[in-house]
Formats: sequence, structure tokens, C-alpha cells
Amino acid sequence: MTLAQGIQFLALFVFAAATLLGLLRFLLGPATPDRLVATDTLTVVATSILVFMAAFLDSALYLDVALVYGVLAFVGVIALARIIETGHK
Amino acid sequence: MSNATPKAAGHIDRHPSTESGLTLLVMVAIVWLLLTGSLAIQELVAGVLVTLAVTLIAYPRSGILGGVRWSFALPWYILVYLWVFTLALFKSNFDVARRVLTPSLPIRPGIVQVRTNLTSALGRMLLANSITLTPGTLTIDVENDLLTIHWIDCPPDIDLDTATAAIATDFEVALRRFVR
Amino acid sequence: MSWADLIVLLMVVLVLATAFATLFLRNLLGAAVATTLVSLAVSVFYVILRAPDVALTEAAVGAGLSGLLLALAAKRLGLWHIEVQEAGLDERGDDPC
Amino acid sequence: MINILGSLFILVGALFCFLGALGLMRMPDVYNRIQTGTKAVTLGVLFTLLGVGFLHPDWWAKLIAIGGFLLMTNPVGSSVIARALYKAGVQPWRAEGDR
Repeated sequence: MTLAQGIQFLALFVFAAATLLGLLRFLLGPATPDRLVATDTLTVVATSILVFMAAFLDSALYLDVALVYGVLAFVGVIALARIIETGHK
Repeated sequence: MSNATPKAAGHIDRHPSTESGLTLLVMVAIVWLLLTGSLAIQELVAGVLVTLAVTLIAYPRSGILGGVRWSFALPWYILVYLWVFTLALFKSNFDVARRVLTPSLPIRPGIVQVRTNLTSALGRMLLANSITLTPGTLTIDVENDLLTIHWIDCPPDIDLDTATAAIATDFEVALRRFVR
Repeated sequence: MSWADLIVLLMVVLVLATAFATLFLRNLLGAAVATTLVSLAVSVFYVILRAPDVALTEAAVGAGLSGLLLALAAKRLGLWHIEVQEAGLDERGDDPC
Repeated sequence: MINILGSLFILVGALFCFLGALGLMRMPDVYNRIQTGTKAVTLGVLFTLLGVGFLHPDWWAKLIAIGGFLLMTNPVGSSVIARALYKAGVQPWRAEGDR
């Protein structure tokens, strides 16, 4: 294992820790808004994991997955927030 | 067109114009170039067709893109704005890191209001986005020319002008050069 | 342990936790949000299995549309409410509901 | 050499993502969680994209596209969540001194 691979492996562990912390906030989150915020953060972390995996897998095809995922998760979060805004009465 | 003086303070003109259509065209073209990432001739021909089609379809809703001040120095102004923005982004991240890693959690949140001089929807969107990513501030609402902002380290008795000078002025100076 | 094993382990934890959250959450809006997280992890699985087209579809349908559809259906049926007064953990505001 | 530089950038990005998630855990109320989450994670993604750009220099166009999209959409998403909660009546947490 070269030094670069070692650093990438370390980065993967840090990404995993970030995902687990976000998941913990999702599970603990006292109310739905906290869960929504945790989801928003987790989707962006997942986008960067997908970009990272595209670099591992050596193919630019997987970048499209990251792009579509980032854009559509944003649309989903916005729609859920709009439902909260109009539907709380 | 959108050069007319606004009726009320903070009124936003959302009707599509030639100018907003031009902004849309340029943006779609840039996105196409970035997504294909090549300058081969068949990609360019397909890009021209797709760009024109998307612009024609989306033109009736393009009113929110109005308000760009077109000039030859536009790319330079955008670069200057991006530089200011990047500096603020780094500063805000080290600020977040300091607050999160301090065991006593030094935060004192509060909600303040800020007035903006930008009159176009695009300019206000860019300003709100920038404020969200700068140290300790989060745009909650934009209503006419008042922005409601959640500030993570709010001084006790702050009024609108002081808050505006502290939060929005830097970005407004950079933004007003290329957007109304 | 290779990098793929680590990501598979992480995503298995994510899928299990969010799927159980979908089952056990009382609030239906929270359950809809948990469903989108399940599809996030499944889409990363498809990328590990080298099927970018399937991953693309899963990301588009699962993250964008299914959560939205579920939340809209729950709202239309009047089955959820947002616990506004619990969102601030330490300090409760006035209850607007 | 360029591989090590790119990997270091990815590591820095991962660390910022971790800081964002840590802030998500530590902050007392939902608005502060949105703040730390959005900011740190946005810079984390940008650093990751930069690092991958060092590892694979021919992908730069698509990486810039992803970065631009995220830079435009991420603050908008957090602002919309905050606005929905504010309109729904969630009160922000106040420090002990200034009730």
C-alpha cells in the first residue's frame, strides 16, 4: 500500500465516522425537523462519498450518480420543507 | 422593461425580458459545456440545439434571472465576488470548527434583521446564499428588502444598521458591480 | 479489509438503522424522510456493484420522488403533524398548533 | 506526488464533513444544527472535489459542475428548512444570560 492509498483509506474512515454521527442525530433527533436537517447533511456527505468512490472505481460514469443524487436530494428536501411550511396548521 | 423604477420599496419585477432570457441562455450554455466537457464539433452542434430548446421552453419563467449588469468586465467582477466569497467561506469554516471543538460550546444565538439595497431577485438570492455560508449567519427569510437572519453569536442589543454593516455590506459591495 | 468492505459495512448499518426507523417512528413525516435515507444507502450499494444506471434511477426515484410522494399522501390524509414544540431541545417556545 | 496531494485534500474534506456531523450532534437547537451542518459540509464537499480533481485531472469539467450545483443548492436548501421551521413557530434556543 502506497502512502496515497493509506491517506485515502484514512479519509474513508473519517467519512464513515461523519456518516455514523449524522445517523446518530437522525435516530436520536427529538423531533422531525432535526431528522430533516440530519438527512440534508447526510445527503451531502453521501454525495462526497460517491465522488470519492468514482475516483476509486476509475470511471467518470459514477460522477453522474453523484450529480443526480445531489440535485434530486435537494429537490426532495425542499419539497418536504414546503410541506412543513404550508401544512402545520 | 426591468429598468423601470420599482413601485414599492423592495418590489421585485419578475416578468421575463430579453435580458433575463440572455442570462438564461448563457447559464444553460455553460452548464452544457461543463457536463459534456468537450469541444468536439458534434457536441457543440447538439449543445446549440439543446441550449436553444431549453431557453425557449423556460423563457416564460426566466423573470427571476433578470437584473444582471452586462459589461465586458462581467467575468472579472464575478471572479472578484468568488474570491470574497471563498475567503468568507474559509473564515466561517474555521469559526465553525472552533465553536464545535470548544468543550464549553461558545454560542449565543439570536435573530436579527438586515436591509439590502439590491433590487433584483437574482441579487437577493446570491446575497442570501452568501450570508448563509459566511461566519455564524443563516438566512431564514427574505421579505421585500428585509432579510431575517439567525446569528450564532449575536451581540445583545443590536439594531438594523449595525447588523447590516456587520453582515451584508461586504457582499453587497462585491455583488452590486454585476447585479442590480 | 478493502475499501469496498468498509463502505459495504457502513451502508449495511445505514440501511438497517433507517429501515428500522421507518418501522418504528410514530411520526409519518419522519418515516418518509427515513425512506429517502434507505434509498441513499441502496444507491451507494449499486455503485459498489458497478451498476451506475441502476444507481442513477434509484437515486432519482428514491431520494427525490418517493419521499415526496409519501409525505404528500400522508399530508392529504391528515396523518401527520410536526412536533413544533419539541424541536428546540432545551427551550420550549409557545405552542402555535 | 500529485496523488499524495490529492489524497490530502480528500482527507481535509473528510475532516470538514466530520466537523459538520459533530456540530450536528453537539448543537442545542435545530437552527444551530443547520448552521454548522451546512457550512462545514459544503466546504468538505468542495475539498473532496478538489482532491478528486488532482487524482483525475481530465474530470475537471464535471467536477466543477457538481461543485457549482452544490454551492447554489446547499444554502438554499438549509434556508428553506429554516424558513419552514420559523414560519411553523419553532423558537430559537437562547443562552442562559439573555432570556
